[in-house]
Amino acid sequence: MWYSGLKIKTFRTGGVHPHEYKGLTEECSIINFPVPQKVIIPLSQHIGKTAKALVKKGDMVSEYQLIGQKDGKISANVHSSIPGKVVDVVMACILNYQVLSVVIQLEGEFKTGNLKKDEWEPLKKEEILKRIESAGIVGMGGAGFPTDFKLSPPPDKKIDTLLVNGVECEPYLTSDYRLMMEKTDEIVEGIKIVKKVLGVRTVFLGIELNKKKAIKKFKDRLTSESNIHVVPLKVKYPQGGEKQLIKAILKRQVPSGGLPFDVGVIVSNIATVYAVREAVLFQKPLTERVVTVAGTIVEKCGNYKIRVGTTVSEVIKEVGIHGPIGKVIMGGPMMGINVSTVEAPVMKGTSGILFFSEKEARSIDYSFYKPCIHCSKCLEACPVNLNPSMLSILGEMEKWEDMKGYHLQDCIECGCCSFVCPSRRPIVGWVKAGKALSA
Amino acid sequence: MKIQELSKGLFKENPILVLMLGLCPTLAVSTKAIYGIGMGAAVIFVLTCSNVIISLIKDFIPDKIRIPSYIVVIATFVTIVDYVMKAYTPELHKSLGIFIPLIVVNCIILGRAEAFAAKKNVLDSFFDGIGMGLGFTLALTLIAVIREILGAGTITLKLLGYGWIVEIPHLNPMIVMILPPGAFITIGLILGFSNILKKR
Amino acid sequence: MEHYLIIIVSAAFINNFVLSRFLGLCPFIGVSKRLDSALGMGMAVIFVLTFASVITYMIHRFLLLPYHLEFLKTISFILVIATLVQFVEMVIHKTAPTLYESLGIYLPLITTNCAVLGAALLNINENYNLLESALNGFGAGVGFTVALILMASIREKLELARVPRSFKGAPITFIIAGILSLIFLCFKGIIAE
Amino acid sequence: MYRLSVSPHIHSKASVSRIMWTFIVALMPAMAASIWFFGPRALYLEIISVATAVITELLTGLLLKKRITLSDGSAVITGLLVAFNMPVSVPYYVPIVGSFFGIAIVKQLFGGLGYNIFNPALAARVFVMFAWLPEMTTWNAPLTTSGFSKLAGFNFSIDTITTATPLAIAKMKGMAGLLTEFGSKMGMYKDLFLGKCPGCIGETSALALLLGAGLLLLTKIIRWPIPLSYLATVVLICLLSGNDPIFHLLSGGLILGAFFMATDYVTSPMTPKGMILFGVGCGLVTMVLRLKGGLPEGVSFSILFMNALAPLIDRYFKNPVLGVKT
Repeated sequence: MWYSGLKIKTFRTGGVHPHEYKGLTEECSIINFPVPQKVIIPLSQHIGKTAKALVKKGDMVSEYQLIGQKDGKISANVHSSIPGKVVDVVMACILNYQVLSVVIQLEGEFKTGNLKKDEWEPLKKEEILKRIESAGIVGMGGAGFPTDFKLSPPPDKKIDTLLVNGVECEPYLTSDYRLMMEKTDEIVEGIKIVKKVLGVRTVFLGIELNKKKAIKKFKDRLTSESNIHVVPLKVKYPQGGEKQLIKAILKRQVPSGGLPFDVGVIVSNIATVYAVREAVLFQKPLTERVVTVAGTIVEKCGNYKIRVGTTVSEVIKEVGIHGPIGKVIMGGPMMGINVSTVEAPVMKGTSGILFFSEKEARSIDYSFYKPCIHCSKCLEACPVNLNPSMLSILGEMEKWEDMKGYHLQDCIECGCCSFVCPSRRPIVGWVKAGKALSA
Repeated sequence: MKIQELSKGLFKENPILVLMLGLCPTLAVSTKAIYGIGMGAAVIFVLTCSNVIISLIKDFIPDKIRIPSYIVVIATFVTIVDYVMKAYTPELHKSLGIFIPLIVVNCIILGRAEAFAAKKNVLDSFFDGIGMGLGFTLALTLIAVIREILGAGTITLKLLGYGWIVEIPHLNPMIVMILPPGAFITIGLILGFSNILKKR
Repeated sequence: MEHYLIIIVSAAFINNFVLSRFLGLCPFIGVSKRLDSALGMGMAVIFVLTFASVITYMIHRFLLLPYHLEFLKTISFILVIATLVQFVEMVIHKTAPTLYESLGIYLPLITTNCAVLGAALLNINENYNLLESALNGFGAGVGFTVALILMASIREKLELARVPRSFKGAPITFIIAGILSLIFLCFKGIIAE
Repeated sequence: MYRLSVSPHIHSKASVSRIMWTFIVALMPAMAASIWFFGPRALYLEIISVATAVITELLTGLLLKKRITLSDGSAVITGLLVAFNMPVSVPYYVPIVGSFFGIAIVKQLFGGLGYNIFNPALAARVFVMFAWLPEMTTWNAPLTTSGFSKLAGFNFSIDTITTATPLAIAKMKGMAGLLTEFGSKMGMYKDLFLGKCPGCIGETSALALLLGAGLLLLTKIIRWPIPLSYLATVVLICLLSGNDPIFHLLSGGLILGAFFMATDYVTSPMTPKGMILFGVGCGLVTMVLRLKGGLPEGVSFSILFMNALAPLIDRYFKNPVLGVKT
């Protein structure tokens, strides 16, 4: 085969193969989503402290205007995605918890127009980091780690490798894939920028084999680049998890409680790399992203470039839904969070919005779980080699403290255990509760 | 008042079913109804006598050697029972084996001495001894009867040639019931069911 | 040699003290809730059982028998065991404080453990000599410990099970003991000859 | 408001009832073999046993106010396995008492499906074994004609000639005794493989059992470690002690035990290492009992014994969590 020269890699421990459902949106080119009438922009779309609000009710804002100021080292700037009037600054229910958010009503005109393009080669490392910081870039794979912080690891950690995460292992999602297909050159440029910041020699771009076109495209594009390698990966969930990806490509094991830089690696998502390029070249803040909108009941499935803050109700209006909605999931079906209201907004880390029908939603009902039959399927599926069975039993008995003895904190909440559980036990739910209650 | 001391041992504070004391002999000798009665009689004797003696001498014993003195008193009566049974009911004595001398460490006896006889007067202690002993005998015999019926298909109430052996017709006995597993499972179930009754 | 091995194996497994002789049930039920305390109790019992077997044998052989004082058997044995336990406690306390910390709380409980007196009496009944008595005592202790550890590990697992409320604790423990006893019953055939 | 639940929002097709009913399907060849070799009475025993198990599960479930979980089929499996572990001539009350003991005491009192410490079918078998030893060790020779032909006529009669199981013959008379019984070594292997020998109704036909085991392994309902280490240990001990490994593999309840009972999820360890240790332990105890024990058969005892050790094994043989230094 054409990729026969490349060694196909994967991680060894655990993992599952859910049905992909990527066919729904795989061939849908990125479309610009219409400008929403109203946006709800949470001031915390990242790990760390909530940004300080810079606007108050009644203020007029323009597009790209800073509305939330980074607060402390681990935090990120937040910008307005549309010009308009601040209707409110309130605690809003975002992904089922309360976050301070700025509500903006569309008003006035887009003045920004075409942004001026800089050359990045002459820029110093510090200047690049400053631009990333002020653009409020965070990890766009879901976790939302502030990128400027991630790209400046402590000096005692020697970084030798950059991994670019093009795995997109969650079913349904194709937003990264479309980005890779349509913005190949831009992504390569972004990789080079990040590479310069980190001062690393080697870069690996991991892509799963269900995206053969993307692998080929990057392989052809990178023939001239000697230090950036495409690594085809066997399809297996959760390969997009940082630790699994490092294990798959480099065979290095991130220690428990550690971060990738403990083994000399920085992992960055495709969408993040793309956003970094835009931030550095155009000084453009992160106010929009590509989102896969899919589901069997969605009329116009596709990949949309949506402004941060656009609510689910606007999305529903645009794509069209037939039949009653059972579940709305922000993110992928394995780790995504389902929301209870149409007021939930798209955020920097939202890679997909999935609409499940009433029937699909009812088919996974964790309220009717059965006792654990100790079949050990979850032990086989766990990519961290935990004992999810014990965690679930302790969780069921509400023995949160005892869960720590079973390495609760090492759980990445990938959901493989619940996915394979014949008793349909909500193991991830108990783990999340355990993490919250045993601390 | 006295009736209370007597009757509480039978049901409310039954040493086996409620207090869960004296389980070793209960399990070991409950293979025939008569063994239950014989063991019960021995325990009633030792318990009553030691209760009475201890309540009589309680004021003369220094606190430090309390427990050893109680043990000496109990062991004396146990030795008496041991030799008496050996002389008059040698068969029964042989069947009960080391569980006669082991009455010394039966928690019921020391337990009652410490918890009751050391605090109350002679008459109360006497009735307490009899009541507790009877309760022990009753529960033990109940378990023995169940095990014997299921495990041997008989009820043996025969000693020194007197009494009867009742045979249950048309029953293929389950030998396992008179073996150790039967003892454990029977008492487990009985304790469970007595818990259910208690909660009613 | 084989004879001595058979005594140990027999006391430990074939005629397991707890599961087929019904000796030492109180601590078996009481101390089998947690595995680490079961281990501590087991070690303490092995220790005391072996020593008590030796000492009671000597008392019986060199004191009671020559002076025809057999009727003092029960009373002297129980006093000796009580003293021994006290003594052992003191010695361990002085010489091995760490061991004392792990075994300490279990030692006083052993006096009323009928396995100890039971083993002493059985040694006399079986006409064992000194070495045989010691081995029988040791084997009995090992058997007690094995049963206790099995029970503790099972009960720890059962902590997380939905046992009916009335059967929690002692009742279900006895039923487990019954099934364990069924298993030990099938070892009976091995050294039957 | 939309439905709220924790992630993941999709699920594999696995379910408890799917596993259990596949397991029952895997037991069907052995059930057919039992009727073929021992006649309609075998079927009758199986029906009685399953019915008792199901009714007991229902009644105890109601008494204990549990969610009734009959549809998951685990009671049917227990009932079938209890019947499989009995000679064809046992009185009808034996499977009734056995199934009742297995379901009511060994399963439901411990909390029901998923909480039992011991395999209910095995505990039931050992219990009735010690309850009615003579009845449980009386063996009838298999029918000379197919048992299916008798099925139509509701002919429950059994061959009245009692005989000894191959393992008992081997124990009493050695290989010479076996050769006079079966004629030749190949003939013996063939009869044992097909199941044409006296024994418990469900355990004799290695062929039928292996068909079912194949299904379970293919559908990944059972895993290799336990059966493989179990059988390998038996073979190894046979070789070391100068016994015929093929004979020991095919006789007694070894195949039934190794594939269908030792692999019981709830009562076996959960990690691969633990499973291998469990299998080795089963093999060791089985062979000790077969070669040294008072009874000729040791499979049920050995698995039950290892059931008791499983919590201990689980405690000390955990999977190494990635990234955690030990």
